[in-house]
Amino acid sequence: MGEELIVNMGPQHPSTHGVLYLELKLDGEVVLDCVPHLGYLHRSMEKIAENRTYTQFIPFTDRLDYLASMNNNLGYCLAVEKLLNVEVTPRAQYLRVIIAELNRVASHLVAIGTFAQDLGAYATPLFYAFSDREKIVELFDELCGSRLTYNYVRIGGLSGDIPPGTDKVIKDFIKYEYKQLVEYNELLTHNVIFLARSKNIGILSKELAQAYSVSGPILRASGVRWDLRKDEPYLVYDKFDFDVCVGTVGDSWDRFKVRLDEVTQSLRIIEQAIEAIPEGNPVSKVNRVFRGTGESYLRTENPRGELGFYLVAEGGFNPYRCKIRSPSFSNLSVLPALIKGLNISDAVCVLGSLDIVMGEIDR
Amino acid sequence: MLINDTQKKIKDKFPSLAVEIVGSALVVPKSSLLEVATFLKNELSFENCHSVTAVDRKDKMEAVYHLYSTSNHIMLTLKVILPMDDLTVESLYLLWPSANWLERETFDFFGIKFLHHPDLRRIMNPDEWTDYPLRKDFKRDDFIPRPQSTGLKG
Amino acid sequence: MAIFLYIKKFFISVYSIFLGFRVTLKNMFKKSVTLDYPLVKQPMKERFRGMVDLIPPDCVICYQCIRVCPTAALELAHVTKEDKKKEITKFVFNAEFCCFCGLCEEICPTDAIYLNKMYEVVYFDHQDMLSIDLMKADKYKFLNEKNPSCKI
Amino acid sequence: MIRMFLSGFACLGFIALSAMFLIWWERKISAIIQNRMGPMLTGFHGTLQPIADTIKLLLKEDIAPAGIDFLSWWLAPFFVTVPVVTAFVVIPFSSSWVPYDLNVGVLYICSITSICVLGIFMAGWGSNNKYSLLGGMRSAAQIISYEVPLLLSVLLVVMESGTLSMQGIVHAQEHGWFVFKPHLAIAFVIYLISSTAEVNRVPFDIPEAESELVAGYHTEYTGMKFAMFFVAEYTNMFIVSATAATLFLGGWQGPFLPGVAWFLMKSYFLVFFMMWMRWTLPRVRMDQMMSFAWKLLTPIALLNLLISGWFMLKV
Repeated sequence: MGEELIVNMGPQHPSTHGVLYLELKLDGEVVLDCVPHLGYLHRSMEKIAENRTYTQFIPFTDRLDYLASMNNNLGYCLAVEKLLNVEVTPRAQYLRVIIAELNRVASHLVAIGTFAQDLGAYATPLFYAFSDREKIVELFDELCGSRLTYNYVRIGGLSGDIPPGTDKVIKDFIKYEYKQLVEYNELLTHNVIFLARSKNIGILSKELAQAYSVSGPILRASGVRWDLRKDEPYLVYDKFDFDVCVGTVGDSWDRFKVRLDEVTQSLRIIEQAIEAIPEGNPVSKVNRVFRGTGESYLRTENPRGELGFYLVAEGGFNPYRCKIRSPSFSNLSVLPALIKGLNISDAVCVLGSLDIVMGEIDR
Repeated sequence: MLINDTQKKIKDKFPSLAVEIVGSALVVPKSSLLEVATFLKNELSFENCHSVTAVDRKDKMEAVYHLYSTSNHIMLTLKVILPMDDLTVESLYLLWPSANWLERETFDFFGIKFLHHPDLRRIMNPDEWTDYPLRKDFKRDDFIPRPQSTGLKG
Repeated sequence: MAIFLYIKKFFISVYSIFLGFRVTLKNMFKKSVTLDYPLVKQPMKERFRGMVDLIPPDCVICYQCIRVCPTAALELAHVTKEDKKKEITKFVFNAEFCCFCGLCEEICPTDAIYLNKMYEVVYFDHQDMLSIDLMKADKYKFLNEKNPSCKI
Repeated sequence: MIRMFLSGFACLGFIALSAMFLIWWERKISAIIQNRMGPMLTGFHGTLQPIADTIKLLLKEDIAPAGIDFLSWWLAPFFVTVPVVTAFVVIPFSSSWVPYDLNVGVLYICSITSICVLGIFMAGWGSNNKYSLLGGMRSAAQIISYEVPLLLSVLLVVMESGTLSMQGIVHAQEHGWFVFKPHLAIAFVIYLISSTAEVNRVPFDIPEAESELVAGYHTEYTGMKFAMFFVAEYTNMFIVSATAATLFLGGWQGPFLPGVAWFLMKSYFLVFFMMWMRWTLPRVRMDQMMSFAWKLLTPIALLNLLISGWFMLKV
């Protein structure tokens, strides 16, 4: 009826989670078309990888999905280990599971907080989530000396053993977090405004999710029972008892709920892992030299989905080619299909529920 | 192994095709990529196109597809070898919508033209740029592969 | 019947909002989790990775740190004297390139190079960050004076 | 004449102080709800922070974006601020402290505060910014639809007290605040909800909707013009709370303490409630908010009016 309005949402916009630029075509407030423009955070990580040794690239993987650096480190190191057949001690494997799950909790907490923020719950859930995440970040600070870019996992192990007393800190945190989760449920999950805003908004059907190769909590929210930790266990995930959380409809609320449930499951995994850590030496020295030939593609279950590293080696100290298959990239590609015909407020809600990290999309 | 089964199935379906295994990947001739991919998707239930990328081997270009079958738990690496003077390959967008952005990305960085792609623009780099940065022969005056500090001897 | 369901839904909605208010009310009486930052500072952790620092006498000039640095933030040069003893002529740290990954600290065979606990790194002049002479003892004096709490 | 000037100055001083206090208070409340500390550095627990903010805003460059509709862009902050300030004319601070007790006080306050929407829409239109335009449009739709339940609930008070004068309404509550009567309690809740929407506060803050429209209608304003919007918002908050306190909570009436103290306590408690609401609830969507106004609040208010009117006639 009316004139079409083209709104440039981003690259600087409070709820585009970084530097995403969406070109929205609006009719009044209804989104008719959406064209995402990427590349504002592009650093050409893949080219960097070709010019660094295997070990030197680990700090760069921190900067991909900066909310889940441990998982990126882990994914990359596992891919290199698969490529070059490097052995890892059992203790290192257990510790890797613990840190990966802790970081998953931290990352999901940020996702929950920012999603609530996108729905207009001014900062309060965000701050609660961040103060919980802070405890994990402090713990990681203790482990590896950094709060965001951890650079903790090494090819063949970890950069250092956990300091004594860490297991008690983790146990305390788990107890605390279970209590906090009740609070999130009271504040958000069943709040009538929250439900009205996120229920049945941006429904991602099973078929669409698979066609767009969406992964992680978003895929599971669409009702696909698929979790790499369960279906193709890497590390020692097959030794733990946990559930794969799935949604029913695939709307924004389901995606939120799946994340919230996954926090519980991650805490369960950590609880089990911390009881079963074997003795041994998890440390892998930096001055080990790696070289080899071949190629490997390895996927790990990141908080945001399946992170894949495709490494090609041709005998040098550097990878010949390193392709990073980032989960958020595929997850974002479904956005235009999801928000067509929705209100601009709902578009923000859907974008928030996809939980993208631009560092990973632009690489 | 699993990849051999897949090869055998493809062989049975298309007896005239030269489908070979190189390393852990299945190499398909460029001309028949679309048929093979359709077969893989519809009959061998590879529902997921995980990543599309390319590897620059200096004398040739490899387009690499990672396909995944959720029901059979098989990861298949499909490769198409392209000569450097003819970097065109059929787009798989209609089979897997996820290939849309992934192919755009590959085009952006390697310059492989995907035929019949609905929207083949650069995705990360500026539209007006003409270089393809992930090629091995990429050269620019202001591009330093690795910043060199003086005194570096190794 | 529908009207009863509607009324029930209405009361559930009101209750859910009340629950939210209860959570925020509870949190009003909790202790603050943040610190009064510039006045109160948190001690840094044992393994914290701050600015790159060097103990010059311990350095054996093996060039390992230079080689492992992913961003080439370190610069080292030396001369060999007549008695085959090496002497550093230049050991410069570029804080702008550094990504604080701590690989140099890990690889150093004598623990000569390490990352200190300094985190409030502010320079008035950009040029000062580009070449910090690691051989000088008072290279971070300026920062220390500014932030007495993060003394090493 | 002199009395008018004096009361005018007193009101202006009060507005400035109150807005500053509210800005500080909002920060502090958000901080304690979120387990933070809030402003701590300027003055005791950051009490001087609003003054520092004001100085900062005064010193800022006044940027006029290209392609604006200059007149409406320039006038908009005044159209938002002036009605809010003039609304103070009929606010009874105590039995004698009222700038001018109009005999149509309630009508006056309801009509004058709804001029604000004009300013907001002018700001949205004049800014030559699509976000501002969307914010302005949303605001117009919102405020006009929430006016209806608001007025219907106020009407009940007028019916109960039989006067339109603010002082008269306070005097009518000598034997018990209106909020304790069941039909007026419903009216009070409706008034609170719709006045929250009137002043664009969460959960009805869709005209500014930070996460959607950046800052809505005041995206393009800087410096003192922005500060005027800010002051208007907080003063408006005080106005609706003061009106609610007068209409439903017995105004300045209360034992022991002087009237002003009671009045301010009641008003600021309502302001606190609004702030608490802001830091707890998510934002509703445009269409949900409209349907809430037209399909729930207005029918309830109408029914309430109808039934209690019937009772009043009968008794």
